[in-house]
Amino acid sequence: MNVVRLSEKLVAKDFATDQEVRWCPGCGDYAILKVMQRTLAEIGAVRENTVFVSGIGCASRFPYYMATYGFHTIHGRAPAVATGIKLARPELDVWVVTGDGDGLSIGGNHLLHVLRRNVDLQVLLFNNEIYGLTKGQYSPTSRVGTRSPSTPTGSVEHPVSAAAFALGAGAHFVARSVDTMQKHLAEVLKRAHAHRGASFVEIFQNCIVYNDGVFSDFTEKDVADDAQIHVEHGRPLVFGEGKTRGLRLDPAKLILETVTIGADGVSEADVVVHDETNRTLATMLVALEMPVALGVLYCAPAPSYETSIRERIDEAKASHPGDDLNALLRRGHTWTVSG
Amino acid sequence: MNVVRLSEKLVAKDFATDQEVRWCPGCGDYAILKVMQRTLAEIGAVRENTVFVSGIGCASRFPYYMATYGFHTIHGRAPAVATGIKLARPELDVWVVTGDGDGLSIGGNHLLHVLRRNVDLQVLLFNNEIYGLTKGQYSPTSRVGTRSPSTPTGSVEHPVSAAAFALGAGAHFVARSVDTMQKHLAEVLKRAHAHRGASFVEIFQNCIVYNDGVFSDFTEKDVADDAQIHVEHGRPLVFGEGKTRGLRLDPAKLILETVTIGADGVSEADVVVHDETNRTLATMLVALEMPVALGVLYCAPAPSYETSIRERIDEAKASHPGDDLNALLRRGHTWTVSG
Amino acid sequence: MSANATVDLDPARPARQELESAVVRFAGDSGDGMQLTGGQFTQSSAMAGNDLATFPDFPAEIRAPIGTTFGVSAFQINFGSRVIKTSGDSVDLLIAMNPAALMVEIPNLRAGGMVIVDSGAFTERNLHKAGYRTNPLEDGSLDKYRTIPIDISKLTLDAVKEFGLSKKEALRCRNLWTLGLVYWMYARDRQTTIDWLSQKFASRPDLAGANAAALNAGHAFGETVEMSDVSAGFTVRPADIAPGLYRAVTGGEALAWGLVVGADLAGLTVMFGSYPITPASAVLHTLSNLKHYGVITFQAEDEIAAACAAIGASYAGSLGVTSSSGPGIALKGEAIGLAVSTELPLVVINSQRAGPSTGMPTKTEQSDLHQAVFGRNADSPVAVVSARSPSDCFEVAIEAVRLATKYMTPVILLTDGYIANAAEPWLIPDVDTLPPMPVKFRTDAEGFQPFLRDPATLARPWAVPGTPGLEHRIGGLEKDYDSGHISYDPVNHERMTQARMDKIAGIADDIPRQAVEEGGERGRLAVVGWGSTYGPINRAVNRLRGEGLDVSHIHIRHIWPLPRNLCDLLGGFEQVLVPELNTGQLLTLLRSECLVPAEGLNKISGQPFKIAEIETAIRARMEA
Amino acid sequence: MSANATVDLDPARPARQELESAVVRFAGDSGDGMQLTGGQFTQSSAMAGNDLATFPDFPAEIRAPIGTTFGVSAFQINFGSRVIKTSGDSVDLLIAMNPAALMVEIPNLRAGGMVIVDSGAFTERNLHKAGYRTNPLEDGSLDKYRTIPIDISKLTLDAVKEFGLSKKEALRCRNLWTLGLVYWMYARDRQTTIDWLSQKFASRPDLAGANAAALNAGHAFGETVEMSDVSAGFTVRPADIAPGLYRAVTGGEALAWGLVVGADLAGLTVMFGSYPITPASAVLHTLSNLKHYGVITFQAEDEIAAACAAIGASYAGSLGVTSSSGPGIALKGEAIGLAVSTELPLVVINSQRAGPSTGMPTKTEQSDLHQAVFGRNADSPVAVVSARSPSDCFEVAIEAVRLATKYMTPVILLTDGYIANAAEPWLIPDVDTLPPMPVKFRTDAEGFQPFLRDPATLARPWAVPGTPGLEHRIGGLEKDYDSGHISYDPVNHERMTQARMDKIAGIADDIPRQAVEEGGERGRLAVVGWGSTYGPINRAVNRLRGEGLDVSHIHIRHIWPLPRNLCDLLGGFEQVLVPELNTGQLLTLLRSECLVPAEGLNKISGQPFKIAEIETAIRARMEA
Ligand SMILES: Cc1ncc(C[n+]2csc(CCOP(=O)(O)OP(=O)(O)O)c2C)c(N)n1
Ligand SMILES: Cc1ncc(C[n+]2csc(CCOP(=O)(O)OP(=O)(O)O)c2C)c(N)n1
Ligand code: SF4
Ligand code: SF4
Ligand SMILES: [Mg+2]
Ligand SMILES: [Mg+2]
Repeated sequence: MNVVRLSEKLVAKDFATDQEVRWCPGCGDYAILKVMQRTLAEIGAVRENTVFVSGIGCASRFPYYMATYGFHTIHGRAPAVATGIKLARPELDVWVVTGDGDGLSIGGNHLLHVLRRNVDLQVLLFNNEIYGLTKGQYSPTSRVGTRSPSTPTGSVEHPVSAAAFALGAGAHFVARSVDTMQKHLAEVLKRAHAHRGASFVEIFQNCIVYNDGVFSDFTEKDVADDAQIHVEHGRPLVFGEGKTRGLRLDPAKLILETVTIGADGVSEADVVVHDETNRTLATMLVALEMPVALGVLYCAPAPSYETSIRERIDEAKASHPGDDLNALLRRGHTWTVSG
Repeated sequence: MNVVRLSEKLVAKDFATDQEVRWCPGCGDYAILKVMQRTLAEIGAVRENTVFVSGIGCASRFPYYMATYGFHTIHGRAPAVATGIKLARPELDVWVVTGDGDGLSIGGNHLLHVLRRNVDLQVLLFNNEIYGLTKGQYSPTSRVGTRSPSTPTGSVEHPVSAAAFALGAGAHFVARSVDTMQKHLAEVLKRAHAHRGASFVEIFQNCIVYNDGVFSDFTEKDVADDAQIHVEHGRPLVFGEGKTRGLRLDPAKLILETVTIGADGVSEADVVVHDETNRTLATMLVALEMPVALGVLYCAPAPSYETSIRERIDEAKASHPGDDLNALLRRGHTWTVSG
Repeated sequence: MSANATVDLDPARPARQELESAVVRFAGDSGDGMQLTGGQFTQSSAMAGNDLATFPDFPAEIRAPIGTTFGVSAFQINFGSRVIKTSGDSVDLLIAMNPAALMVEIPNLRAGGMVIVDSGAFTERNLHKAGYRTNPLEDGSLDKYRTIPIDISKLTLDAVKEFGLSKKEALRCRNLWTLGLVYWMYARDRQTTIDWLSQKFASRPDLAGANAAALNAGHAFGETVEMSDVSAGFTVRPADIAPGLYRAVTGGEALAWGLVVGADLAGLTVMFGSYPITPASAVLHTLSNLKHYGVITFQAEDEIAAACAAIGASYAGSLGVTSSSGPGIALKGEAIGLAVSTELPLVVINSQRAGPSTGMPTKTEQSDLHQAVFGRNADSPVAVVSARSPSDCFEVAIEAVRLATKYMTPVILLTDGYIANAAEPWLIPDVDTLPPMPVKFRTDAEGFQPFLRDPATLARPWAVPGTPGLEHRIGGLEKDYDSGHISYDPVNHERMTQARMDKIAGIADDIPRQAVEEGGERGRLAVVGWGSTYGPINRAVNRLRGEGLDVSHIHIRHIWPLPRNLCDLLGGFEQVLVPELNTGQLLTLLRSECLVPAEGLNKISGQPFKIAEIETAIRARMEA
Repeated sequence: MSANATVDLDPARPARQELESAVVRFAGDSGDGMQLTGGQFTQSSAMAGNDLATFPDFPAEIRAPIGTTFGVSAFQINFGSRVIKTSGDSVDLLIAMNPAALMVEIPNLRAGGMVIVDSGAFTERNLHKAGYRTNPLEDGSLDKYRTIPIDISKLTLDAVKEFGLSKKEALRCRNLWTLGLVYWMYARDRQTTIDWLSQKFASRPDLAGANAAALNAGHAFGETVEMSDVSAGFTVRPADIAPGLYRAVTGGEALAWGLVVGADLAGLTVMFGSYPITPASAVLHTLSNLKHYGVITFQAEDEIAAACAAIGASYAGSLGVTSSSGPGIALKGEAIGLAVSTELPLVVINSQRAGPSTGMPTKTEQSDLHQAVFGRNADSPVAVVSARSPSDCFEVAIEAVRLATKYMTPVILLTDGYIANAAEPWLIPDVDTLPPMPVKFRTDAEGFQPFLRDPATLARPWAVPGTPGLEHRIGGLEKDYDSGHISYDPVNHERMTQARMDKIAGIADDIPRQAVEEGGERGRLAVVGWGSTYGPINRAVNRLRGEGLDVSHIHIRHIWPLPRNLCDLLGGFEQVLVPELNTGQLLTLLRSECLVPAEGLNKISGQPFKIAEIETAIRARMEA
């Protein structure tokens, strides 16, 4: 624990613990940790009111390195534990850290329900498309053909898209970023934090040991410009060097097609303007294989679960003034036996 | 069991067992059972090769009434048991029957993965928006405000849409029908059966005891025409009396809007033609609140899981001709100790 | 009296016959309102000052087709002027509203017992549905009972005619007619029921009136149309019970209230995470109505999430409670292990039902004791307590809260389907006189380490998020004894494992010594029970002691750890008999802990013990 | 010899010293290739005809930062000319490739033992990372050991210079240099390793060459630069072991192969449903490579799905197998109950690890016995078997298949992290000589009822979908004994519960009588073990019997039901001592089943027993 309390504004390192970080050297998790510590400082987070909850996996070691409250729970169940925390203490700021195995394999159901219920949490899914901690088996997000100790001749399963799943589950906030994109990731985390309700953030994270370079086709510097589109609400969906490429709706096929502005009579007006409140648009962005859509793909706030529950409780209290426990036991039919 | 075997073509009642059906009188499950028995006869199903697998719930009693093989498993796990059956015996025709609680509450994760993996099963989710068997608690599909023994002042949770969830999970076949629409349901079941891979069918089913009439706003005879749209691949999305109403794409809002053909300059050409292979269209259809889209909303076949697995096994066998078990134990480094 | 007995109009009315106790069972179709009827009769018996115990017996199906045997719903009440501890071995008076009810329930009627049937419901069709080939009212098959066929259907229709109801609605008043008759038989007051009717049917005065009319008509029938078998009816005097304010309470209610009161005594609010399952849902339903006490109920997506949310809530400083039945508890095992490892308070309620697997959800059993004590991976000790009766659930719930919060541990509370649904009169305690047991959250950062233990209880401090300066991380990996950091150190693991064991074992010093319920502290035979077998064991021992047999009854509330003196106590008996509704689970504990050659008396039929079954077993051992 | 011992060039080379056995432990950074090195040394020892046992000791982290204590990876081998049953209590020769390895491993070295360190790795920075304040090679702290510092780094760089590798790559050959030296010390042949290198680095001949050169250089160093402590090195003669074809096998492999062979003997194919978890994944990985034997491996979304898929596969006529470790087995409890209720064959493998909860995943423990025997809701008996050593896993897996298919029941097979990863030489059986145990599926519709039992085994028929005329429905609700239909009948439930119990209890007649491993059938003390404690118990008893103590070793394979004669056997001893790597779980069974005052010897440190620990405990009891 951290007995030293600072009166001045906290800085990134105030959110670091004295525990030695035990990820593999070069693991993408380090970069995410750094951004998180800085982001908390920047948003003025209060250490004692901040809780990190995780399941099991390399990613789920995250809480040990944050000088806040932390709960490293069991595999797949962090959303459920976090829901309990939030119901008990809505004023706490709760972050859930999970992996593609933790969150989408064993924990898929809890993820579904926490998103559907819209519990006010930030759920960060570190997607490295592999089970890191158990030494490299393929995961539900692994691409077809992934060779791993449990699929020596290559996996055959269709992977799940984390963001498509979240949208299908009824999530009200869906965003994506990349471990190494420090600025972008920080912005996404801030938006997730600002959103009241369940915020789902998929972070593409490189597992240097078991799945090195699996995202390099869109994360490597030399391809990033053309392989990524950074969406922003109200701005046209453009990308590429000089932002000369864009996404246009093909109304017949109902897909977003890539066009070059200025070529073939395409003008900027043809390019779709990002509307983060539009679920269909988000669905199409998520379905894009190239470029990969990053940023806040969807954000359509709705009442959060714990708020609604608290309202019910307050209403009930208001409508039963002065009820004490003796009244509870005496409600309904009673009779007296005289001595 | 059924010792009598018929040499002629089986009829609906050949698929009925001698067990007394124990749903509440008037329950929608009876209607579905009737359609299923008839449909199996019509598609020429072979009793011994047909297996019904279910979880727990009123709906999950289904297998007891089908004169085929049947497995009434545990709550939420039918998809997993069915996956094992299919892996062991791909030639069996396996139907999974589940409820909104069984399939989307406790069993949501298995549903996700069975759909994603595309195991060749027909998954029928009887959605009555309530927990029937446990006497009427609200379920994950219950609308906000549902009063039930566990939500006496009304539920606050956002319901999940079964079909949207299935699409988000990566299902390759998603359809919808209604318990009382005997013909429509039969057609949908036949399509589901014909599809190789996981076929997901949501059947709106009336629970007369705990949630009576919850679907009547679109299932009652007098409103059905205007409140339902029956989609058919390659046909325009029209509905209403005389099919004078239709769905048009609003390319700005990316939604399907209801228009009246002939009014306001709308012609049939403006109406979207259903393309069941288009996932975005399916997503938009599922999102429609009124009219409710019924029929095969999405069907885009892909290799089924057990087929791919079997292929891998066959390949492995072909590439290791003549390997016997003694060879297995002797593979790698061995040495001889002489006496 | 023969099966053809009919009404006898002899005007020479003898005095009411006095009974020490009586067992009445109301049985009819699910739709016949038998549970309500039984409930009303219970209230009137309570008002009459009787001691009593009840047991509702629902069908497994939600709503079976009318007239079928599997749709029969029954309600049994045992009431008397003496202490009543069970709902009764066999029935003195059976009410059978239709042939199916007669078919299913007649085996429960004692030979010579009385059965009132609605002869109007004994139609061809109904007889056939119930599986009768011939009419039992006519074929002599009821000869060994005193059968009173009355055309209740017709008499009810006559009685409610003036209210202009449909025939279907009118026939729905049959239960009130019958209740009226039974009220007359036991000289009960009708007023409470009439008041209840006018409240229940406030918006349908015609129904209120019709039902009251039916009630009165049934009563009048008894009064005027004297039945030879009933003579002038019976009286059951008030029992000698402690004075005070009483209510009827089911186990489900008492448990829910005990949790709320226990939490309040601890200064906490309840966060109850659950997933519906028979017969545990009653607790969820009761608590869902207690939002005005700050109770949060969370109907989770499954049992695992329910347990995990409760753990999260405890971590955040609420009283986390989770509840289920056997199959659901099986799913919670891994999560309970997390609470063991992180040493967080957690109350886990198991309303046991017949298994294995889905089993017989509506039937009772005591077969989850092994699961409670042993059913987790690794050495993960928890405290286990059990409730013996509906009202006992209240006390046991408070005890569970006390142990969970004082020792920072999961506590498993075992109850069962019988207790959950059965009702008994309860002397309502004054909550203000219950001893407070306030929780002290850690707030002092000085010297704080999350797993440094209290030297007395071995409990770790409860440091709740939101407390400045105590930020720390916990989890399911092994922790260093001193710093609480992750540790793979072998010696430390041994020390922590031992500390977790010792903490639970130490609870034995903080619970009452095992007392003997009935009989001496040494002797020829100790009958050792736990949970819902309390009533039949106690009655059996009591009766046989009355006959002079040297037998004692010991009933265990704290299953784990066992009371310190238990093994010594058992050592003082020549024989130990352990009746259980399972194949011998407490037996395993007693034999392995005390090395006593205890023997089991096991019943695994989904039904509570009958007093006679236990008597027989005791006699057999006393004669041997 | 002092810590400052250095190489002694005295040319008067004495003869090699003969040893009966030796324990060598290779320790270094995770990236230093210690597991490979140990594996090669194991092979060469096996080739030299020694009996042996090994134990790899991985760090918990995937890849910890270089030079840290928590990143140390070790491999221990015990080899000898006598029978070897454990990987050795304490180490005779320790290889420490860096300061962290020395720091972590030195406690394992016996006083007077030898430690070879790469002095080139003892830089300021590395010393600091390992937590040394002063250099242990210089501060005298190693005085009680025979320390041999060699600048292996430099000598390796020299040896591989000609291959033009980067410095990083060149330094990666340090382990081979070291192996060469150790080969020289124990007079081992290098050829197999050289062959292996050229195969492994087929695509990088430079690496193959460099490694071989390092190996040879290390060997030459031993040969030429004579070390005073080693004199002329050691020899360990071949052990007197049964002739035949041998291989080294780990528990994980042997288990996987046993399943495939067992299924084959039963005429079935394996459908293995699992979800990765340490230390159980080895079985999944091994089986995933056996597709050409028709093995299907299904990596499910979680443990519940894995178990359920295995149940589905068994239902459909495959051998359903599921595998996990404690926390995962906890999740499977409800599904196992379904297999109990539907009476389907199912093999459940538990590779136990230290708990509770996540615990210490990479450390071994035997603490899931309670969970295996008792850890389900209701009375749901299953068979439980356990493996005592890596190669024993093969036989036990076949036994599990036999019981599961013959009795239509889940069988839980307990192994542990130690056995899963440890290797031992194995006399490879001839599969063709193993007794077949073919399954007969039911095909005859005449008289078929799905739960009508075989009178001898009480097993129900296995009627597989696809079989005409046998269409039927099964499930987790209680079934009628005769018809198999759903039944809520009380008497039937009691009968079915009893039948399920009797079926499992009856297995006791179909397993070998409990034998005594060492010592007499009666006597002063029986040491009763199960699972991986076999080696140390056996060695301890063996040694003390050598000293004339009246002690016997009994080792239990069949945990449930226990062998018929076990209680009688234990009754013949004055004292019973039960060593377990838990707080006393077999102990519960023995005490409750046999009412013997057995005592536990418990170690819960995540480490196997040392022989000496058991010896001490035995002596204490013999002296008392
Ligand atoms: C109940 C249970 N099952 C399995 C495991 C083993 N396990 C730990 S982490 C993990 C998967 C990790 O993958 P992911 O969530 O993608 O995290 P990463 O390590 O890749 O960050 C598994 C299978 C466990 N700890 N508990
Ligand atoms: C592990 C477990 N948890 C809970 C239950 C209790 N349970 C049985 S069915 C059911 C929900 C049924 O709802 P649904 O799936 O919608 O089916 P319906 O009865 O409405 O057809 C529940 C909670 C159970 N049998 N097993
Ligand atoms: S295994 Fe992969 S994800 Fe895990 S710490 Fe190492 S690099 Fe990171
Ligand atoms: S409770 Fe509802 S769903 Fe269940 S059988 Fe009755 S009507 Fe049907
Ligand atoms: Mg991962
Ligand atoms: Mg439902």
